[in-house]
Amino acid sequence: MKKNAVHLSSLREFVMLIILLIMVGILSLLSPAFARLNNFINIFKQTAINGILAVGMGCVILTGGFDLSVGSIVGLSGVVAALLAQGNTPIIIPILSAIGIGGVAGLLNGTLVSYLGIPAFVVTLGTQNFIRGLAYIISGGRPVFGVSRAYEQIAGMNIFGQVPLLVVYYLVIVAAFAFILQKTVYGRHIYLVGGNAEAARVSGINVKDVKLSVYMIAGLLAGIAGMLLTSRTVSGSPITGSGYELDAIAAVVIGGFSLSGGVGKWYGMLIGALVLSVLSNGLDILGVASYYQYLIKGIIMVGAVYIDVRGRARMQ
Amino acid sequence: MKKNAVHLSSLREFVMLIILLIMVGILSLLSPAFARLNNFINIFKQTAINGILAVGMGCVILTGGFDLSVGSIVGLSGVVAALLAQGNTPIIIPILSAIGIGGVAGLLNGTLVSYLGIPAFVVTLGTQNFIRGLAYIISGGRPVFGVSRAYEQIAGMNIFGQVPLLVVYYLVIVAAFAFILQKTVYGRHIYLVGGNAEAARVSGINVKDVKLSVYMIAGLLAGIAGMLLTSRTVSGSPITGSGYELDAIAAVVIGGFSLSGGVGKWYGMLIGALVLSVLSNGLDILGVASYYQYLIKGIIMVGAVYIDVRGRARMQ
Amino acid sequence: MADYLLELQGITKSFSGNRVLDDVTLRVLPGKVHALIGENGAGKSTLMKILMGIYSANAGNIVLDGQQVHIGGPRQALDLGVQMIHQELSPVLDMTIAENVFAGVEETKKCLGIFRIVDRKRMDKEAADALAQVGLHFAPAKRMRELSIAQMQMVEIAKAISRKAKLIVMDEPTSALTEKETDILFDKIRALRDKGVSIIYISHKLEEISEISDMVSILRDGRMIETRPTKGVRREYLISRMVGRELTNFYPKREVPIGEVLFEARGIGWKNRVKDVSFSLRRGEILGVAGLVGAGRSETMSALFGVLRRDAGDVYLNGRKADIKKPSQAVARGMAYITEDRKATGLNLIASIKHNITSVYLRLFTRRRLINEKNEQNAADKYIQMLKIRTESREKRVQLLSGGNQQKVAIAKWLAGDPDIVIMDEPTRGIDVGSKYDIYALMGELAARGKAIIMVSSEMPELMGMADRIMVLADSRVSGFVERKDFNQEKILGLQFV
Amino acid sequence: QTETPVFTFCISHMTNAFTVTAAEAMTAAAEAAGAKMTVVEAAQDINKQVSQIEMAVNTSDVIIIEPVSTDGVLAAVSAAMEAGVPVVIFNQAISDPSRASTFCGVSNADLGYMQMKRAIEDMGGSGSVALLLGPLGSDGQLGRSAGYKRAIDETNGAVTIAFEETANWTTEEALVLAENWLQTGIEIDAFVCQNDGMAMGAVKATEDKNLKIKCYGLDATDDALRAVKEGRLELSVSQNTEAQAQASVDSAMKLWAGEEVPSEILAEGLIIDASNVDEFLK
Ligand SMILES: Nc1ncnc2c1ncn2[C@@H]1O[C@H](COP(=O)(O)OP(=O)(O)OP(=O)(O)O)[C@@H](O)[C@H]1O
Ligand SMILES: Nc1ncnc2c1ncn2[C@@H]1O[C@H](COP(=O)(O)OP(=O)(O)OP(=O)(O)O)[C@@H](O)[C@H]1O
Ligand SMILES: [Mg+2]
Ligand SMILES: [Mg+2]
Repeated sequence: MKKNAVHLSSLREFVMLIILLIMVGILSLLSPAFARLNNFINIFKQTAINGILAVGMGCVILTGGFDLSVGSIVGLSGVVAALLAQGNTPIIIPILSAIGIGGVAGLLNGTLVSYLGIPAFVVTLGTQNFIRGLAYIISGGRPVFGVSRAYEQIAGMNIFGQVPLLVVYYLVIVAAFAFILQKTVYGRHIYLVGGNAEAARVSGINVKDVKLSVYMIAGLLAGIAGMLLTSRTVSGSPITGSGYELDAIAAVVIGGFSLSGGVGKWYGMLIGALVLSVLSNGLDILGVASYYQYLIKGIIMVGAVYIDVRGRARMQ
Repeated sequence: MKKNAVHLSSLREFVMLIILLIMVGILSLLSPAFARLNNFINIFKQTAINGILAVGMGCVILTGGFDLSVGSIVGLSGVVAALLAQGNTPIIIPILSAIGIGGVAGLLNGTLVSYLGIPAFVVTLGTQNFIRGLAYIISGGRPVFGVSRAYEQIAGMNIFGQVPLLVVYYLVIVAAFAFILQKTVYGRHIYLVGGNAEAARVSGINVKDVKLSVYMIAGLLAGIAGMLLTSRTVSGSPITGSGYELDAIAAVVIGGFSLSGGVGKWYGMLIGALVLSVLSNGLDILGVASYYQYLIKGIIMVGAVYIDVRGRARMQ
Repeated sequence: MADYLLELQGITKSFSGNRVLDDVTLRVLPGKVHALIGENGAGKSTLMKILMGIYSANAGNIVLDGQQVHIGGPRQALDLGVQMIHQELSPVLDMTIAENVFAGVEETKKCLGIFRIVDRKRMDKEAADALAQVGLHFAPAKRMRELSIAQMQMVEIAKAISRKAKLIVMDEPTSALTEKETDILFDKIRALRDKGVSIIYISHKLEEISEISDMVSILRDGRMIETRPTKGVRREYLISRMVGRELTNFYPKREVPIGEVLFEARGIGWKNRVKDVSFSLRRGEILGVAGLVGAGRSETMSALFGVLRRDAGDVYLNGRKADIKKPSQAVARGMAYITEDRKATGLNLIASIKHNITSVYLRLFTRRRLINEKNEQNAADKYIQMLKIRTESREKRVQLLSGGNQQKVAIAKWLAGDPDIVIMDEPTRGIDVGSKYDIYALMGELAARGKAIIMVSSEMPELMGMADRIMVLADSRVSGFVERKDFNQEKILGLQFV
Repeated sequence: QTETPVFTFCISHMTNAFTVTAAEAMTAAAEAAGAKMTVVEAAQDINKQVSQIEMAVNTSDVIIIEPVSTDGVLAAVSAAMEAGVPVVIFNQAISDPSRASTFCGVSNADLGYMQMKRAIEDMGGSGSVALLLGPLGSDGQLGRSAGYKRAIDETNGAVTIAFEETANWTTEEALVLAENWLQTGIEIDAFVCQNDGMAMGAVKATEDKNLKIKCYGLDATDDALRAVKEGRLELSVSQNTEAQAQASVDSAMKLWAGEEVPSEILAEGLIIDASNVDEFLK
């Protein structure tokens, strides 16, 4: 009986995974090109950037926060990385700079939200503008090209023949955060803060620091995403990343996270991001006209989450 | 003593108004062109569309919801209005069609959120895509022009010599919602539902209907905004309105609304929207280079809300 | 007899396959106070929520005034003249008292002949009257957030009794009240009863049952055990029917040697709500804290623990000044604080019982710095058993537990770390007699192990039964201390009114 | 009138190489002509641009507009003209050119036609192309797509469109789309892209797959020209931004002085490929 309950309850958690698999199944039936191994690799490649952002966003949202600035951080760190990755500069310099920029931006967000008590929406909308402005100023508004071959390899290289490093980074990051969220005290504190910040504070958790830290994480991961995107597109553009924050939020929300905080599992971030890119990839491959892609995406997004919500409720 | 307390507390509510006035003061000192009467009229004209959306968004946010689809509704209703406002068609037809589209879209959002229990973020992101797709399909992806002169007059005309009708509509809408939110039972219920949905439910309030209705309101107002924008720009384009939802959210959040619902005053929506357009207008008039505008906007947005938050806390 | 006001017939209710009400029948006479008692999780609140249309029953009928009714939601119940004071308070914190009192039944007036607008003036006035009826003298425009739990409870009471009703359900209305407020409430109940209104009265305070009720029904494990007139029934009998065992000694006070001073507060102040509070606490001692609602007891505790930022005074641990400015420092120094408001500051309602229990001392459940699932489960199971938390699974969300069981989780999470100094603010709020006994026994055991306890309580018998010494607060100040040997109700009450 | 003329340049946005170059060229030309130039950008929002035009009526002698939407600005343009402030339309003609004082720009349809024409020639007159478009419904996209259609229609069906989709001017979206299309195995003989940024995305996707598919860009940005030089990009089409800007400022100066100006000054598009790229590489 008890065993059975556990069984059902874990199934319930995986409704969205099942929906994802059904989507993959249907698309495979509709198009043989979709079902090829290297297309699946493609999908993971295309998920990587948004997926990495979704991990950071997921942490922020778990605490009940919100980060609208990650797209701008991608832009700024990407531009700076591209500027520094010219010629023979050792690639560690652009890499660390991009990550550093992300970290500083995250620290700024975190401090404003956590220590000055300004609403996260306003803070990150403000820094979204601010950081985007910096990206324009530094790049002069133009894309930066001429990234070195070595730098291009960071995201471009494959290992084991077929597996792109980009995908490896992504999965490593997901694994790391699965571990952090599930196994560490810090990870648990993130959930507790999101569930009831005041209760967490009274329980001796340093709520301000936890809140600050998740913005740091989101910033750092956005810096990494910007750096990887620069490598992948062999260029850095100051407009890159605008709107990415919404994609990242969409991914985690589809993955079952609640915007009010405290609810969400690590695999939700992965599955949510994959749902979005499988949909895009599938519709592109099927050659669905772009206007209809909008319609279909809208319907499937709502439909999938509806089934998920219902499915969970049913199995209770 | 009591009088004094009321006095202070109402002052506290108006910190953002004071910030706005200070901004206006500084900009007037910096540029005589800013301080001209017709520039102030301009600012209101410029605020109208976002301001109308902010009113709808404000109602949704008061219930603890979120509406990402209003920008798309502006696009769709604008396109349809433009298509119907050709030649000698009586202008009532495009007007009602635009508003009707907004209402239907709002009803859809409201039903999905309220009766099917799908998270508002997902629903409205889905309908954002869906409705945008419809706008593309209906318009064939092209802007629609050839709008009749009569239709152009809807937003284009001035009354009392200088006052644009567009501004009049805006202020009438704000006034109507000030009345609804402050004076009617329904308005109270919006606050109660946002403040504590469970408490509202046990008090016998039909929470589902209240939630549904605010999406309707947001949709209807977005329809009106789309219709007015079409008149103002004498054309309807399927891309119009993308990103407007964020501006509307920004306006109400700057105006002191809490994204978790239940908190926010009608004048907050007005002041928040004005802060944003005064800033844009002022920086443009001063000729601040666009990249630096991003920086400045980011800083002022966060700074203003910080002062507001602090100021309120101080006066408690 | 067809002249019952209300008949709940054969009500059955399951939550995800777990049956919490099994063929329950309850009949309430008009103009009577009908008590409903039972252990935590017995199904009392659930039954009442079914009556209010908040849950729908799997089987059974509701008959009101001899007519079978369908109650699909709170609106219908309210329209039928059934009011309820909910156990889990549900105020809208950011709205005013008047707005809360009139939620859903706003008064309106005509405006410009066409619009119906809310009549704020009238509501403010009537709200003020309703508050005055229960002895509250707040401005109706005051925000709910600014009230203490007890005051909110009084507002809820004012709200329910100011409305037209033929039946009022009161689900543990006094759990956060002192005797003074309880007396006010009872006067109101009697007046209502005399006007022919029926009351269903749920409480774990059995003295109240005999004092106020005409009939009493006992619910155990979701089944109706017995309904009988209250007159002449012995408390011990009710307990044995409720709990299924005899309970004679309510306060298992253990005589333990009182040791050296462990904790000292000197001149604690916070705004004008806590003024110059000083006291010391010894190992093995249980210090009771008494006072009226709003006397500043809870705020004093919060200031000691660093939840509120003190603006005067220091605390000393083992004779040394301790730097406690925030709760994390207090926790690190072996202090624990079971807060008064479990929902706002005690529990993470959306998390499981297990995660709540391990939330404070998470490090104890780690192995090589990683959370150890097994350890967590063991701890959760241990406390579920020890405090008799009624649940199907340790993974159940705390939100879904009954009120008393939630309170037990709020206590368990602090016990899990074996703290030296335990501050308990209304620790037995909403807890049934049987479990109270267990908690008192636990306190005794802690004291015997040389721990020190501060127990804030509005229940005088509890304080007098368990404390070694009682500190009385009045108007934000310490008005006196009473030693156990001098305990006497009048004396303590007297100090409260200084 | 004041001593120095005051111009406002209302630009649709300042976020890609073309618009940035345009703004810079415009400012430089104005400075050389002794005029004060304020540049305001509308972040691709028509409502905002209309507001900016309304504002500029109060603050400037001549308004130069690079329209967000060729129809959406009409009412504002008329209002400015009625208020006695001349309007120069820059780069893209508005749908009723008679409402403004003059138009200095190019024809997007011609640029698109020119680009597609070369792609078709390179394919030997038949084959299938994949199109990466600007934001759907934007004027650049509509004009250039119209040019593509004209060139493709002329082949009487010998050239087909394998795929077309918007990449919103961005490299990364273009990269993803190109990857997905190449995945399908459907034959693609050329990627024709409405700007250079997207063309670079297509180049990257083909190179990643070790395919030799020709890619065509537009705007003649520095990096695209470098790619042309390296043989990775087939060509880019220059729309001669500096010349357009110069013509706009010249017209504005004349309008300010009350002189007559022609109703239209068109700049010619120019194909830059391996044969002439050295002349343009800085
Ligand atoms: N929504 C729900 N989902 C699942 N279980 C529930 C839900 N509501 C109540 N229960 C369970 O039903 C049982 C009865 O709860 P109820 O709140 O009626 O108890 P109670 O008699 O009021 O107890 P208390 O004295 O502690 O208030 C409890 O075991 C509780 O966990
Ligand atoms: N006279 C008052 N004026 C303003 N606020 C008051 C007043 N009395 C009480 N309060 C509010 O009530 C609370 C103080 O009560 P507190 O919880 O400290 O007292 P308590 O002795 O623990 O009583 P309770 O039984 O209500 O918990 C605070 O939230 C305070 O703001
Ligand atoms: Mg109960
Ligand atoms: Mg208290």
